[in-house]
Amino acid sequence: MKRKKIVAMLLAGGQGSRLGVLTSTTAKPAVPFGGKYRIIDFPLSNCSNSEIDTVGVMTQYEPLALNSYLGNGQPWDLDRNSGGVFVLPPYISGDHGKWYSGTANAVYQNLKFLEQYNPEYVLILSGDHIYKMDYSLMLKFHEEKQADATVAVIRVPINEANRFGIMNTDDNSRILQFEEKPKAPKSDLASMGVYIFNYKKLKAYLNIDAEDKDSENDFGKNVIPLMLKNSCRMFAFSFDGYWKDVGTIKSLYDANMDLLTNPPKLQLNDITWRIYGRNPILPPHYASGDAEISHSLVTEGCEVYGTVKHSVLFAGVKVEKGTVIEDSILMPYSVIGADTQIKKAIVGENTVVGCNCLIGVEVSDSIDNSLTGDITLIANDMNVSNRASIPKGKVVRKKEDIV
Amino acid sequence: MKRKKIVAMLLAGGQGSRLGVLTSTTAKPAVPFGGKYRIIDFPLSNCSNSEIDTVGVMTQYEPLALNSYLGNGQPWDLDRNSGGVFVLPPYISGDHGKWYSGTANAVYQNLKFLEQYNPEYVLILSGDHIYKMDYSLMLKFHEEKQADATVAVIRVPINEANRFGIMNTDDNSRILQFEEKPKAPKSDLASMGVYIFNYKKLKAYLNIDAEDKDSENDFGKNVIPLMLKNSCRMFAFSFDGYWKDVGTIKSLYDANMDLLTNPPKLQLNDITWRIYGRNPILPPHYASGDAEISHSLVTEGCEVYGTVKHSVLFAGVKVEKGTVIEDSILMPYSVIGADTQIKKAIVGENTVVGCNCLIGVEVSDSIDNSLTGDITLIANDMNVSNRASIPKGKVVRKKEDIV
Amino acid sequence: MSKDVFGLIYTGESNAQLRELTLSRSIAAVPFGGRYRCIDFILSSMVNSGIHNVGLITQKNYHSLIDHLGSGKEWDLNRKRDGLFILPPFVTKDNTGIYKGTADALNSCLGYIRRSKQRYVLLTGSHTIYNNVYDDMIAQHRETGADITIMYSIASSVSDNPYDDLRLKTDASERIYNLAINPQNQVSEKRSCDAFIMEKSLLVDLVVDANSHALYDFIRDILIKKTSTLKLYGYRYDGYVARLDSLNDYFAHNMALLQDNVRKDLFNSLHPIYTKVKDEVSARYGENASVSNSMIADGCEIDGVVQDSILFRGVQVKKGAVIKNSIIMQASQVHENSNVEYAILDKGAIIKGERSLRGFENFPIVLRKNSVV
Amino acid sequence: MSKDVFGLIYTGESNAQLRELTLSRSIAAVPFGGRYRCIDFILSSMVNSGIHNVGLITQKNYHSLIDHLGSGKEWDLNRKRDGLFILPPFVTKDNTGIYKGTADALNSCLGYIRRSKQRYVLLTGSHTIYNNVYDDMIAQHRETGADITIMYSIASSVSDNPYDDLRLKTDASERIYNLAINPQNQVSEKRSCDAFIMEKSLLVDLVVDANSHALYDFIRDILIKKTSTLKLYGYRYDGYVARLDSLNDYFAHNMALLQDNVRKDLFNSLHPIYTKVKDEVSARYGENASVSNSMIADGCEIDGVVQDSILFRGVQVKKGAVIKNSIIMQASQVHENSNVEYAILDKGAIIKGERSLRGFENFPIVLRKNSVV
Repeated sequence: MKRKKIVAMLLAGGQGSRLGVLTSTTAKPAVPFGGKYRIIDFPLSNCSNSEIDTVGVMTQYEPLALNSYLGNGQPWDLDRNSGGVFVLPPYISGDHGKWYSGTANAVYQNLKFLEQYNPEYVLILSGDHIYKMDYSLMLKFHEEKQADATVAVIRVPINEANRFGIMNTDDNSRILQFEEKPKAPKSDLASMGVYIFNYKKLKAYLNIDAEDKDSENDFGKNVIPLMLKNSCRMFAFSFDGYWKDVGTIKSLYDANMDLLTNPPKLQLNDITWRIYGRNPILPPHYASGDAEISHSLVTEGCEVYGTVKHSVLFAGVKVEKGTVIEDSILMPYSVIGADTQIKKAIVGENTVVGCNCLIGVEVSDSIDNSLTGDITLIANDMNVSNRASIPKGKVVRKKEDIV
Repeated sequence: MKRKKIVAMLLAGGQGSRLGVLTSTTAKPAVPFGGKYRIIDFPLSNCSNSEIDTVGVMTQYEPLALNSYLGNGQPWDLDRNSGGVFVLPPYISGDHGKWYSGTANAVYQNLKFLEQYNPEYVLILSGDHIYKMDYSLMLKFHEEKQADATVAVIRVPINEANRFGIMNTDDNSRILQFEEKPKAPKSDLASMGVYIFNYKKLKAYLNIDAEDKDSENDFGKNVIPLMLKNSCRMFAFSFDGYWKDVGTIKSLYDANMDLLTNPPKLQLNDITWRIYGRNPILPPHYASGDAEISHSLVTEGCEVYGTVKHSVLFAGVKVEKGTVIEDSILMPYSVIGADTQIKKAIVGENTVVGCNCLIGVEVSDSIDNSLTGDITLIANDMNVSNRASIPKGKVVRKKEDIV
Repeated sequence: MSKDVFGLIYTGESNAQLRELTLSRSIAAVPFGGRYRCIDFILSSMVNSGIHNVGLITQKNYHSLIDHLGSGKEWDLNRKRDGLFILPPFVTKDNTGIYKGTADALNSCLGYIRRSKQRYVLLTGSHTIYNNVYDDMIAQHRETGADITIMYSIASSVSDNPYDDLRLKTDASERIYNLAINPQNQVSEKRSCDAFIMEKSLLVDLVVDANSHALYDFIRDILIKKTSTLKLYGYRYDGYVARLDSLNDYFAHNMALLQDNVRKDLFNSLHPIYTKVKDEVSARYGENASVSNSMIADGCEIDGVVQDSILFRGVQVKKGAVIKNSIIMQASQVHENSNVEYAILDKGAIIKGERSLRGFENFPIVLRKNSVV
Repeated sequence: MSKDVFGLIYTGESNAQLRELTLSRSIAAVPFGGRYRCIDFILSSMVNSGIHNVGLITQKNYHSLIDHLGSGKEWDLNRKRDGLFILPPFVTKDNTGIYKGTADALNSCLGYIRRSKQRYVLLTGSHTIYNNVYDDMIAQHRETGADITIMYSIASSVSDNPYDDLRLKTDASERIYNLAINPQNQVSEKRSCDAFIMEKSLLVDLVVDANSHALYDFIRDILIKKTSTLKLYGYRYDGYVARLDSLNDYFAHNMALLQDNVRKDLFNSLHPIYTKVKDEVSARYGENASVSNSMIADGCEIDGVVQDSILFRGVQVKKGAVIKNSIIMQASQVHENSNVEYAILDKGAIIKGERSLRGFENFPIVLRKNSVV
């Protein structure tokens, strides 16, 4: 096998429980985002645009959907003769096998995969962030600093810093200290969960970590602190673009809405940094004589006969006459009947909403909206009957939830 | 997802323990065969040539090598927009996951994969047989018989029938009885381990089988007998070409030698039924002025300065001057030093044999040759020093085995 | 599945009738329907019928066609066995590379035709657009024992300037007893859709025979002359058929896509139309956007008014701009407060701010590629 | 990795010197070395240097070249961004499609050149074969600050009938102070390998300027005329270089592959030569086979005698047949008891039984494609 300079390992294992009903049959990275994409399209497109052509996607939860979504990697230009994109579930080695016990363990279990390419560097990514980043610049920084490991960091508001892994660095960007969710943060530089390691160093530390019975086998909690303790050369690479963790319903909603500002907080229409994805085979969308659409994203296969304001419509969505969609996200192939109102809601894939419904319009005190705030959420593959009313903040995940 | 008429599910899970040292780091289906191929190339090429474009490869043992060998499926023309070839290890569904407990369980655990394509028929294959078979003829037979299941059968010598699963059929090829390794076989029709099921029927019976705590979850032992018991319409499809189980060292050796008969028992140079594989990037082979080659298969990247008789040389093999190779199989990239004699041996991948060695020439009484008969076997990645002698029938799997 | 059929598409049609749109491209490569090229419809119809060996006979100006088709992967035709074969004219010292007619072109592709393993050939042109699955036609061809089956549709009107308008008269069994090309008066409502199925061996015989008699046109010199000696059958197709006889027809057939029934017929989700993927983002509507009865492709950015129009990928409509009854091709721009009506803007055309451009229903203005007004 | 370079290969070279071998193909598509076409070496050299945007300028007879290259997937050039671009002549009413020279050809590709995002361009022909990684040459080009760096090798002998034999005189720093094309007497041992690296912007300027002065040849009209005004440097390449100046050279360079050192240089396993995959089986030696000092490709079936020869894929040598000092191309057959010596059999040639065919070392017989003797 030809030696690779750098191989990316993408942690896509998460069951995404905080995304709740949207991930009941889909791994989190396969959740739709931004009208045409899935979350995983962002790190994969970043790899492709950064000239990284070998990506291992580590997953143990529902790999089938991911497997068939990624296919041969062609949409991301990752169908290379040597390299490409590989879904890596845990496997039996020798006589035994075990599930991934943590982020570091996932990579540890796939050292044989890495060994095939014998790379100089390994890039570790997570599958639930939305951002456009040129990893080749980070690699250049890593090489210039002659680092053992480089952690990408982004400035966060200091009052929110306690939610992140925070780096304390010297003037030369060398990391002095790493604190996971510190109570009194000493800096506003938060880890993005994007690491570059020298492969040999990584291998050595993963082996040490695997021996340690007390370790949670996590990069942030175990491997990076241990490397710091052992005085490895570790540097922080500052990123100042748009970056959003979309691990919660609220952040997923917000990140979609960020595309609608003028100019958008994240510019997707960027010929120098295309976001690739698997395109559905559908005609251009159609807006009827009665349609009113403004301040929205609409894509192929949509048919709009009603009103759409400040919303994101995914592929194949149908909005019937007399219906008003506002501040909402309609996932792929959802169908909204006539004379319905939907406000600040997320409607799941393939869900059918009947006529004369009120979604997210009425207010009810009995709603547990701890998961969603005031966002109303209807799961995938639901059927909402005519004249149903689903109050603001409600989560509809099964038939009985519809009143 | 577009509906498929037929999807193939290939059982490649075997650790291949009977193939011993050849599978220490390779799944059995990835063992080299026939000068240019791997065992799995045969069922995959059969699928491709039979116009079956969707193949699930079920494995739980060392999937990485298989994963990178199969890659995007392009060498087998299986890099289709819808469908293609997928490596399917066991995965966590909901809250739990478990390894494949048997052939039927492997398919049961991948019903979701099948459901994506919602096929009419499912073809079950094993990954350790060498044969060229047009599955579309079997499918046509299956449709004509309006069968629930069809089992491909081949005539075996009646005195060997007790080693196989034997079908007793009526004049109309309908299966009356299935006996696994019967002591007194009533017929010479042996199951090839190739089945076509109606998908709905298969789903129903896999669900029943999964509920049965006493089942070993095996097609031959459980599912097919149960279907027969319930009077399903099951037919035997006769195949009369070359077919060989290569699950043992001896049968693997014999199958390779079958290619050297005149005419070969299995014709690989068949433009209507190409066997596809991943080709190494190597120049044509070179035979020097001193070379003597006869009655052999030699392929790209080989360099022959010595004598090669009645042998199969895989890609990148080097045979130095003065050396005589007879009745042997030299696996990819093995290198044989000068003035060495090798007789009736299998030399593993990347193994280097020194000069003036005697391999499989001398006879020793202390050899345990239960695994190999009189075939001498040297594992992959070994280094045999100059002037070593490895007696007939010996298995060299670690350094200490070389005297 | 029609495994025993291969497709052969002739794209060398005379293309003067589409005026500026075919200056640097063949009809097959002319943009249609917001994100397609004409060829996509025939090619997808073949692929959706299970045909996966397709030869594409090109003449000149096939560069943009090759660009569009690439390795054929969007049509799943990038195969080791069979797949998509571009058959360009073979230019040597003795051969100018310009065909004298369809039969002459077929003659130069006999090598490909003979190598194809399928028994039947489906021969089509590229200037007729529909979304058909040929299974029924192939079944009928086998059942009737026809030598050649010609797909036709009911076309009551006669185009002003028809291109190869082949009219069929058939008896109750659909056997053809009369064929006429470009007749002065309408001899029949049954008009050929330029799709012919026959055994490959018959095609080879007919082409070789024609060539040896210095006859070069498949319709005029073979079909019409042999109407009585060959067993010709018609196959009636009732779906929507768009024939690009003239620029007005091109305009009208694009506009027809704004009707629900035409759109649903041509973009039937059971057998989709494939085209080159461009990874555009979603179309973006601004706060001032007002769009009605229009088809909008991805990558558009609209902050103006669009009515009764087709916008291809990546079109920009700035604030205050008004587009009516127009076809705006890929990456064109209409700037602030400009008006465009009854116009066809070819790729990359730019209408600067405060300008007005107005054609007429039966005389749409055409702006050439990359023009700036 | 040389990410900031794109490749541009001119394959329109006059090809009369290879006689029958180039009757229906360009030099780039001529078979070489048992399983390759000439183009494979330059293309693989580029790919192995990390170049993944390559334009291939074709003139006529490029059909077999397109067949061979396909979508470029064997070279890993089937990409969404960049990849392999076939640049055929653009035939319109005003343009015959025949280039007047290399600079004229480059002029017609300015669109592609301008669109390419890389800063440097590596311009090559297709009749010079080597297996180089251009990294050093690119590094030298950057270090010297040259306008154009020309790759050269030491070629002490002069070919009888040299094709574009460009000789360099360089000073100690490798700066070129004299250039001569096809000189009568050998002016220098340093002969150009037909590979030039420069900034893309310079190439564009030179080509536009040449064209506006009705000058059409890159070497004669640009390089030689501007030897003193441009900063030209030579880059010395010490690997094996096979220039296909004549049929004798073609024959000799194939035969040179039977030397271990030449073979190891041209097929260096650290940077392999890619070519079209054909899924042939292993070569099969029969009981009567006797092969010495020969290169044998897969798919061959040998039951006769082969000495000092190159056999391409799928060649059959029947019992009693004797082949010496010959090049036998794909799928050719030599039947029982026939003799072939000093011959080049093009693809699919058949020597029937009991025949004899003998050329001479400096006059190898050439059998055209599919000839039967």
